[in-house]
Amino acid sequence: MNTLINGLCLGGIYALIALGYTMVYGIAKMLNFAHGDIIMVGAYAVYTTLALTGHTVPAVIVAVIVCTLLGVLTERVAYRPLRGASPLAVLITAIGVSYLLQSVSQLIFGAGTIPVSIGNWGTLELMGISISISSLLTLGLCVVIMVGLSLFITRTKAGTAMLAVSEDRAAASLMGINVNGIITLTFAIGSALAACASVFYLMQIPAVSPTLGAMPGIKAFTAAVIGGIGSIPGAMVGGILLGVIEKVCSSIPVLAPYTTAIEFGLLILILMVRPTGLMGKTRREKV
Amino acid sequence: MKNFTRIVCAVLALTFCLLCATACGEANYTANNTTYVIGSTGPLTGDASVYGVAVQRGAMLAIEEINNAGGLNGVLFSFEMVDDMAAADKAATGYTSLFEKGMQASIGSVTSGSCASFAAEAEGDGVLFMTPSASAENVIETGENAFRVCFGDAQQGTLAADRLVETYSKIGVIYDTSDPYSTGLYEAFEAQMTKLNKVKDTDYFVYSFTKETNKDFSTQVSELKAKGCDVLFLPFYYTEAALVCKKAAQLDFNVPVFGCDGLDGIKDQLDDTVTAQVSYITPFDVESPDADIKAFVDAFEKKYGEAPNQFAADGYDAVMILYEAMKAAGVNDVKISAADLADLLRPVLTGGTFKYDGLTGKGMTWTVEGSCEKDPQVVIVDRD
Amino acid sequence: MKKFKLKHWINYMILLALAVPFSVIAFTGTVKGSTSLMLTQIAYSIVLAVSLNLVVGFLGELSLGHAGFMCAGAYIGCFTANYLHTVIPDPTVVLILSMVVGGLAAALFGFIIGLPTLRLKGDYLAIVTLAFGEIIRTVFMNQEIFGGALGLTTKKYGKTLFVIAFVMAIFTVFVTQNLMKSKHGRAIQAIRDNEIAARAMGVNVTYYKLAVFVIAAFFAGIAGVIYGHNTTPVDYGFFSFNYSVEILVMVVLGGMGNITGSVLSAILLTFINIQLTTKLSGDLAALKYLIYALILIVAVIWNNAPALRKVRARFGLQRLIEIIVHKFKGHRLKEEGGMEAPSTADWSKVPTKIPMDALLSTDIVPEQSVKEEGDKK
Amino acid sequence: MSEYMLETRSLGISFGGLKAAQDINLKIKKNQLYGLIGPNGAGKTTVFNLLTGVYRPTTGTFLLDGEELVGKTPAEINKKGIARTFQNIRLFSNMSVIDNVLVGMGNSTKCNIFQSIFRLPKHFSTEKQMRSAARELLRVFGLDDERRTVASNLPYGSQRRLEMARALATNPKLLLLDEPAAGMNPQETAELTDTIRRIRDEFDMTVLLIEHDMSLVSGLCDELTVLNFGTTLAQGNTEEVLRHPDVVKAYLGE
Repeated sequence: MNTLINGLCLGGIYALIALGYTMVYGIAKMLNFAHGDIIMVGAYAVYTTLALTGHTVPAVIVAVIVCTLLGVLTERVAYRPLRGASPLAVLITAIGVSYLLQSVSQLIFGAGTIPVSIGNWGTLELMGISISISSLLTLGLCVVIMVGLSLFITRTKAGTAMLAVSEDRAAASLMGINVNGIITLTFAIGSALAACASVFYLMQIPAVSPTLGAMPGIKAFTAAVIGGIGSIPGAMVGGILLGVIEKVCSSIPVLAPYTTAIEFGLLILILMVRPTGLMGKTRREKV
Repeated sequence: MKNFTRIVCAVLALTFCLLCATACGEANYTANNTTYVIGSTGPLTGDASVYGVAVQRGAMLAIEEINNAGGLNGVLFSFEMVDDMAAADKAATGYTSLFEKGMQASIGSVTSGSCASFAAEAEGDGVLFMTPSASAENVIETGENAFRVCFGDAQQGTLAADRLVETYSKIGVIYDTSDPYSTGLYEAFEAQMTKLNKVKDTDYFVYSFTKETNKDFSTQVSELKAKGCDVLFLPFYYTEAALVCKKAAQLDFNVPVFGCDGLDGIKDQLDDTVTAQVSYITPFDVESPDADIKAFVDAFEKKYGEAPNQFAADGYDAVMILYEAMKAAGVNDVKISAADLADLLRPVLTGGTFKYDGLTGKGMTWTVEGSCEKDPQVVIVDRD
Repeated sequence: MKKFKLKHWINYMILLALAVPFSVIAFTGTVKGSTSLMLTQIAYSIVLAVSLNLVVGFLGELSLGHAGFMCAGAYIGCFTANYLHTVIPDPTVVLILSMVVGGLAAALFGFIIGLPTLRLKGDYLAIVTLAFGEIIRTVFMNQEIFGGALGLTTKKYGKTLFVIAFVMAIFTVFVTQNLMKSKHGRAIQAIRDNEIAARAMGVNVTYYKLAVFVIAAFFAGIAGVIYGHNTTPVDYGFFSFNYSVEILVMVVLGGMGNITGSVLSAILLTFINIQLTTKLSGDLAALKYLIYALILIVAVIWNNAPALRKVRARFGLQRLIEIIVHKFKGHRLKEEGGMEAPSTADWSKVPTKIPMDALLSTDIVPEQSVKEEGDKK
Repeated sequence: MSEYMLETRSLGISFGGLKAAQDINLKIKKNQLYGLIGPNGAGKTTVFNLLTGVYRPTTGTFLLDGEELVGKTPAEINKKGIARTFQNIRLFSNMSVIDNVLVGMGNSTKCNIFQSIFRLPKHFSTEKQMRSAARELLRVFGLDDERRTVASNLPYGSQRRLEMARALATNPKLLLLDEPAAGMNPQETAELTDTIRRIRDEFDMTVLLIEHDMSLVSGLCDELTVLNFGTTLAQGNTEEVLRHPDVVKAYLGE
């Protein structure tokens, strides 16, 4: 039961990150490999603001602003020139951006792990199991953000424009939708989600280092692919599934050393059965 | 096209000659030495950099002290350290560059994995090294010139088991299956627990993680809490251990935490949310009343502005041991080759008469295998 | 007698230029330990880069798990070598046998990983290769017989290892180059350029995709065995995703589908890497990854950005080489346009349609082309 | 030897509920130039995709020279003797013109991967043979001078011709041309008509083509099939079909 809650909590974080991957993929048709590193930058922003002000709220705000700007900036500088080029070229550039962010952070903050003191609100005893409040908070806020995002996409004008762009970019631009603007907006929202994820991440794991984003990034990427990249409910399901599996594996001593292998094995298995993930749409190339 | 081909050939030929010129090096790299050169590799970047930097600082302090006292028969010492990021292949590259810079004796590598690689290289050239902190058993097994200052993993793991069963009845253990240091400690611990007739899953409970899952310890901690453990044994490095402590505090699981020398440095990583008692095995006590240690701590704080940890003391000791051994062997040639120096030092170190009283233990002697025999000066450091 | 063609021989010339003088030194006198280490690293980097280029540059599938194949080769090959040392006294024979075993073991993994490539493409395939790479090294790390967390202790070959490593590098170039300049190579490149058309032209896509993965993995495995004889212990941490990216950087810098480029960039990057490792210390080491990152971003944008097509045609490396060659040939330079030669690093899908066609097409509207139109706006 | 080079028997496919093509019955004799026409979305390219194995038919079957080919992969069908061009040109755009043709020739020669890698004599003999055949073919299409140009740098008309040359390189019995005149001006179209005739005569080929340009179709084809909404509207002699009231209605509206 504890394991399940821990898994849900981690899964919630993965799902938030995976949402960023999946939105960008759905709309810009590219894998933003550097998404995990935006979380890392967010975490450093939280750390720096906390060190300067000592309060959590400005830290969160600064993190969201920094990440959003960074997301938009990378899109402008690195990805927009490649719009229309081979998707693999874009993927390789994204890997480059990921390395760039990591090495720049290392040059600024050093390679070491820096502890961050953020929120410990104790535990809640419930039916014999103790759950930390921050886990509950993480889980609750993740759900709220996801619901909010779904509403945004289905109920607002910008949201429907996003859907239109992801359906058919050419048609959308003919309908007078500013495609580049929508893509920038997507990057902004994805990066803001990453900033939220970085705050939740720090609540669970209170330390920052330049490689902080790499593993959660790859895991969330895996989650997004498992759920079917481009699908928002898919990202949520994938993230939570992966989080629970990771925690179940590490609670079983025999499987613990193979945790990563099992998660990736699951990914391969799902892709073999359903090449576009659990909830992905199949796209056929027209001949 | 012919012309073009010719030009390309000419350019290639030119590169030939240039490369040849740089590659021709005679084996005697120490011929130009004006000081005795001691070399080392260690992680100066990355997660283990605290240890590398500490060893570097301790060693530098020792060199300074030796040189201030006039060196060896008037010849000064110098110290070179290359960053290996705790990776085996970089340690090998680092070793060769040091060797070619005229390194005569070495304090090896800081971490176990790279020191194994370092040792394999050093063995080929007959370089003697005295590693301050590479505690894995295979490090000193490579050859007759490999020595170390610290206790081996086996010694520490066994000691931890003995200590813990004295006071606690249900021990929770977490270890890193992908790290040689951590698995070495755990295996020794497990062996000793078996010897003490303790049963896994009733007297002690074990969970593990890997390099890829070394951030979120919620499962391990909550499982151990559910099992009702009264102590946590964390045989790994302090960055991860700090995360375990914080997670335990978050889950209101404030049992004492016990670890080995890898926990040295944890103080800076903890904040006031952690109320549990944290203690670890270390042969070096900053607050010891011992005069030598006091002098070292003062000098270190003066120079670097912070208190030394065990690795700094190990690094200091390692250099000092080499110095004392060279003095005892009567070394008197600044251009002595590394292999010749090793042949002089080895009999001294293993001869039985050479004893060294250091910061990390009194009356150190070395076995032929290279492990250090010293009074088990074990200190349990409680966090303030 | 056929005309001597520089571009057929240039790769061998580069490799021999590097290997021969040092081999002479190594066998007659003493070669510096650092030189020998560096040459070995250069040689296996070449093997890795050229074999990855086979997958990425020629087949056009992004593989992020090349270090995983290397890992399989290193563990299995060196494990075999450790056993063989007790039976066969000659280390060279042991090395060669273990390279064969390691290569074949890696090729087997290549076959297994090649299977999903038949169903997956692009981004999905990239993530699967990444996942496979991670799985391989995790599984090997957890095996007690391979030394567990301590890594597999191996016997170092000695300072002349680089000679054999270079022989393998030459062999890799030989195989890759000959394969690509044959009907099989054309089929592989056809799959990259247009898989549907390739199928329609009777190309057995399944067979070639598997063949490419198997061959590339085989060489990565050999590189792994060389690595294992150069560095002990074989540590699973080395074969991480980061190393796969390092190899990818070599391929991207050298140019996709350009063997000479891969060879040269492998030499250059390995050299720089070693210099940086021994010269830079502390957090400046991050500069290395900063440089890698900039290479990746700049090289890819330069070669692929649709907006830069004209600039490329005018100032690109290919154009530069043409100018030089033409100068020597004494020919007048052809005017502008249509100057991008077949094996360029240009990898983009050059739109083959004029807009008219999209407007006139009458059946199902070709989705892709319309999108490309949209993108340009 | 069958009476018909290509025979389809109530061939059809549906995607979900949509019947993209149904009950298609083509009977094409050897050496015939046969046209397949119809308004947008009539299912013409779908028929090509069925015949080349891109889609698997849900109903019916088709025979090439009396041999049933349903269920085979595109590569296998190509080896059996059906080659095609594409409506939206699909050249191997980064490869040279001659390499494009050589890819097409690959499957008719026998030289395995090891013979190529280790440059055994077999490799050289097949390469030589393939190259001379490819040059021959390029000459027919007037592309020999441009054989080293990268395919994507060819002018549009040449790209269309290269697609045909590449398809012919696979040594087919039946050639499927998908809108060969799309995007061409009247003069180019006239040349194309000529080329297609020459293909039929010089290569002893049967040709099935999709086309919109009525002048091309009426000048070239002996027989036509008109599709509308996936079903056959009319079939038979070109002149009769073009005068068929349903066809006129489908094209010009009421």
